Amino acid sequence: MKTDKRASIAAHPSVVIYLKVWGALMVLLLLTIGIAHFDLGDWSVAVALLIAGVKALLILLFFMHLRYDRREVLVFAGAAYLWLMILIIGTLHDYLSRNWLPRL
Amino acid sequence: MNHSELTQPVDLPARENDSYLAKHTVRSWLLTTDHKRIAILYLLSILFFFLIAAIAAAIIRIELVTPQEDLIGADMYNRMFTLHGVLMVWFFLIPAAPTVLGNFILPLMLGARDVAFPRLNLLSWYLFITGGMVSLYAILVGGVDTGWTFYTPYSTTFTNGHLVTMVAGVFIAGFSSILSGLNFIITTHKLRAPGLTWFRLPLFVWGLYATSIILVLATPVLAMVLVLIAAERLWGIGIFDPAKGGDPVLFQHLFWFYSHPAVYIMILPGMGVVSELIPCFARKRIFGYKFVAAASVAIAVFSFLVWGHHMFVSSQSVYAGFMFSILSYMVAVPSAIKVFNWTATLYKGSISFDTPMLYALGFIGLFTMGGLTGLFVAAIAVDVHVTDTYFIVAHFHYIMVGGMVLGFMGGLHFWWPKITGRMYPEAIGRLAALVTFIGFNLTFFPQFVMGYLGMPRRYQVYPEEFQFYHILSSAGASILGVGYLLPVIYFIWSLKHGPRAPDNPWSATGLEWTTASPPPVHNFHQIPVVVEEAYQYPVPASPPLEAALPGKSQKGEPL
Amino acid sequence: MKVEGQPLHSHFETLQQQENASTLGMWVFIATEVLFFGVIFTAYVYLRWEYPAAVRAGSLHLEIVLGSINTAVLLTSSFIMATAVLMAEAGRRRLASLLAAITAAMGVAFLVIKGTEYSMVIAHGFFPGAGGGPVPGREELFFWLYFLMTGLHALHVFIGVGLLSGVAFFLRRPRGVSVNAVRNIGLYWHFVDLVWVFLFPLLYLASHR
Amino acid sequence: MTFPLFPEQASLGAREVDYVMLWLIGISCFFLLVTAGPIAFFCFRYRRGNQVNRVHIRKGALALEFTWTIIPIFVALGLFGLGASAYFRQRHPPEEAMELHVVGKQWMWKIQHPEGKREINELHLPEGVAVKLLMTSEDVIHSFFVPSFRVKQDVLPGRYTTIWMVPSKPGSYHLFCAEFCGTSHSRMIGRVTIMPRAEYQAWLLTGEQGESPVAAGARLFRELGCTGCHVGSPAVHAPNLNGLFGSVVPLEGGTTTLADERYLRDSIMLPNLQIVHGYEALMPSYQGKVSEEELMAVITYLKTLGSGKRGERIGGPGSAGAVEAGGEAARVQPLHLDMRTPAPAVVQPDGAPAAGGPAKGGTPP
Repeated sequence: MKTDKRASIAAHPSVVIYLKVWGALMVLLLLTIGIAHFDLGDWSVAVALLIAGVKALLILLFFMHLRYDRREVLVFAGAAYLWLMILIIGTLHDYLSRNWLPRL
Repeated sequence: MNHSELTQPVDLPARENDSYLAKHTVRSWLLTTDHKRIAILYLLSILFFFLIAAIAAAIIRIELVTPQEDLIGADMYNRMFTLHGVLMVWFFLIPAAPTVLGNFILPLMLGARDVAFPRLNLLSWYLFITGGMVSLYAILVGGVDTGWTFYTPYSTTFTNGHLVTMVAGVFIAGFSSILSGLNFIITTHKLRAPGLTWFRLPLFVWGLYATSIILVLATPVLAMVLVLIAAERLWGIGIFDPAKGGDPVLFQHLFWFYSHPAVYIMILPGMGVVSELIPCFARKRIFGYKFVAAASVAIAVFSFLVWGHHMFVSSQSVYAGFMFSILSYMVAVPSAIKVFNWTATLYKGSISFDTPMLYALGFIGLFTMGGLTGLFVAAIAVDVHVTDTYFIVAHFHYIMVGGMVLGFMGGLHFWWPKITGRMYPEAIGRLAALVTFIGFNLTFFPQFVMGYLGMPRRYQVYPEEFQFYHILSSAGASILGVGYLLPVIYFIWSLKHGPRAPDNPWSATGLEWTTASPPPVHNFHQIPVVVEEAYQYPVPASPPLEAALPGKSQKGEPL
Repeated sequence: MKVEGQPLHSHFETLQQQENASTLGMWVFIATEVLFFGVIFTAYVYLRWEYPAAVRAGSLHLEIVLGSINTAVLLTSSFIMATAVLMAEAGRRRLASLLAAITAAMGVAFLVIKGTEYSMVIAHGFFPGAGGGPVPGREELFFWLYFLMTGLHALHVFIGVGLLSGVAFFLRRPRGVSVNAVRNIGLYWHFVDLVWVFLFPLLYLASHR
Repeated sequence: MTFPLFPEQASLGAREVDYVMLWLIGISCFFLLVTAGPIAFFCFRYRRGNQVNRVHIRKGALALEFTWTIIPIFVALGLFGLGASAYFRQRHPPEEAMELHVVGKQWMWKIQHPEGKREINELHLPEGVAVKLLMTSEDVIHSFFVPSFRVKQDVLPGRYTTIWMVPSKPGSYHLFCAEFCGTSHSRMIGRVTIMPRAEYQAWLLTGEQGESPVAAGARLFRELGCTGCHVGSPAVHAPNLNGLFGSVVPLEGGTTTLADERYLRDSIMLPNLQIVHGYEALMPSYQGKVSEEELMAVITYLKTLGSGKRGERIGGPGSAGAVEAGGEAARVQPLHLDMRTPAPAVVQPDGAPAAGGPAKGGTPP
């Protein structure tokens, strides 16, 4: 049978780490709501998604054990979001470039 | 079966009652978690759907013999080609190779006792059958007349067919694909025999692994798009309705994001089978193993970037057209690499033309034709002229029938002794292969010519000048029909009267040939240990030794 | 070879191999869920690109306060679930069962808040089919997307609550549910929370207040 | 009974597509030769039982693998270049092409000439004159396909798509609908007849004379009450429409958009969608009061408004003077025949729009 070299039990999270992560998430939540009160024009979307991305990374790495699991799990998780980007960018780049044609 | 019976090794391999086919109670079939029985359940169900879709194809071909409408009405014609499309794509082409050959052979090739999640495997079959029955119900109560692509706004607001029921059927069957894909990925990662590293895996396993990546990552998008169509048709949400701010092209983007990778789901297992057959019947190690394996995965990944080439004329922007055209050309390169490597494998081999080898050679010929016409339709200027014409119909039939069906038939013949423990009749097998090859070419080559002349797709009434090509095509279709029927007949015949198959009738390499045929319920009495590369066909030393080989291929003893 | 609370299926050689397989399988399932939600996010990106005004106008009508509370509830429930998985792995099944029950309760709280939010939005007359907003269709399309996205998410929360209450119940019985299953349901719950982390800013905070 | 391999080349563009097609056929035959040839030879020579030297020392084949990866990549890029350049020329109609209006409706094509003549499922074109078709659909997606012109373009509801061609060979050719559009999809066909120019002028005069789109547009402009606000009345504060088409319009909220057919259509049907900077949302919507043909007629009339200089807006308070469009559309001589060199009217793509913020709307390709 295939031996699993890096047993995932060794580096194991503790409740304290989880508490810190939870605190960070709460702070980021307040930040998201706070930022929404300023009109950053087009940048408001980018900032909101950036903060959401940071929150997502925190959840993925700590709560979902990605930081302690074997590398292949990391690849599987990463692949999902990469394919989501392919779908969104592939569709959006068509709508983006529709106006680049010179006027008829 | 409880655990105690499994753990201590079974000492004497009693041949008869040990085979997985021994028990024949209904419960043992319908509640089985044995990957081999589930493969057979899938084989029977996809043949059922293939039969219905083939009848629809026959009706279409008969109707098209005459330029005017005589056999069936316009609406019935539209429902016929929709039925042919939906059933063939979702209930034969996509499930066939992974769930029948994949389910049966993958655990055997990996040296595992079963797939990673056996109960999930059975659930996958039940989802497939439920989805099939719902779609069949939709067809019986009136069917759908939108084509298998369900383009909006026709499918959401103008059609009067039973779209929502059909969409529900395909939605359920989609989850069957997801579960199979998930099962195969985890099995390949976790259940390999000791010593079986990634680069010692047979290429069929690589093909299945690449297919599973697409199955798992593309099918959810289809599921959600179908939900959106049903929602738009039932509640008029307007995401695809231009009057309410939606965009029909958005539907085409989301639909083709799934449907182009889906055509690679159909072809990759076929390529895997051919990568098994060529070395076995040429008695020679595969040429460029790493390149062929990497090409499979490269195709799987690249296939997600090219969907826009289905939409060159759908008011997609010019620059998006350029982007998708370049990427479509790049996705053709790995397929070319595979074909070159198969060709190089034949060099200095000792080739015997058994039925599986005929299907493999037919696959290479017809798949190359299909792939090359893919280059035609990736050039935007030519695609603008030929899209939605019979050129496209011929292109994708060359890939689907010429590629996938020939690959599937080759695999079925190659592993039939392992699946049933019986040999199929060799002579009539070769005849069927030739009949299929001839019938196929006569059916679909005229459609290339007719397509470039401008014969549009999905036309029941057409101008007279195309009638000659349609008659050729319909004649070819009848020959192709015979080519399909022959194997069904002699496979059933071989179940009773076929000679008993030895463990390794083709003296092929691969773990599946090291166990009995038909294999015992738990595949291996002891899990085999792999020590060498795949395809260890001995290098023929010198001509005199060749003379010792009996001419015919029916060798009993391993080489 | 049965480990306490962890039956070894016939075809796996070691327990470790079986656990890794099920974790990997769960991650593949999560990948399919990401793409399943991805389609609706693509539709949202399309609408935001084509008609930003309609999205901004629509977003103003949503209850930002309730949305924020819901986000906090889900994030906290995610933290508690992570701790529950930790306790189950450490063998303290009763504590894990309690924490799982709390997580399920917070899931129910989320659904209740979501229900009140739906009723308030509908009371203001901004539900699909009402044809509200200056431009017929565009803003209504935003509300369709809002209801589809949050509805699909609520369905997943509802399934999560069912699973969690099952886990809480069976953790009490000695061989009820394997640690592996608890870990997988934990992964599922974190994923559901992850989707909401993206949903909240895109829908509720689309325009500055 | 002749068996043509290619349909007739009835337009200048057809020759280019056939040129690309011949290249593709050539390269495909080469690749077929390179694979099927060796396979047939190996199968014959190395068939089992044939006494032949099979000693084969397995040496590294990296060089071979490398060659048959790089060569297909370069061939592919070459083919892409061929196809894309012909396509790019196909999507750039000259400025002064004769504009016809095509409306696809479930199972018929309604075509209107600039001189006003209307046809159903029939299209008469003068030989040698660049023709641009402005197309929209009333219900589902259709696709305007003329095999002899090698031209096809989906026709979408709620949007304008265009194709252009230079008919070169008099005769009668097929017109098909190529996108499945319902029960009688296969009956939505027609004839394209190309006539020498003199004969075309004579044909225009026969039969009932329809009202030309520009005249019909002017009439509707008055009847629908547009003149009430837009023709300089002090009472109502409405944007001036002279020279609007082709200019860049500043919108509420700082973004700008290109005033093309889609913008004009959206402004008439959904006025509150994009409010011009400095104006209130007073305009009533004409959704359902105007048919597709009438809408096209009004838009054609609006295009003729203005002092004939493109890209320059006169008047209109608060528009801070004319916002210079991306590139001045140079004048072009009227009847441009040679497809090889695209009409100088081809303007570099606007790239980033004049002012900040995403330019939306804009002309479909």
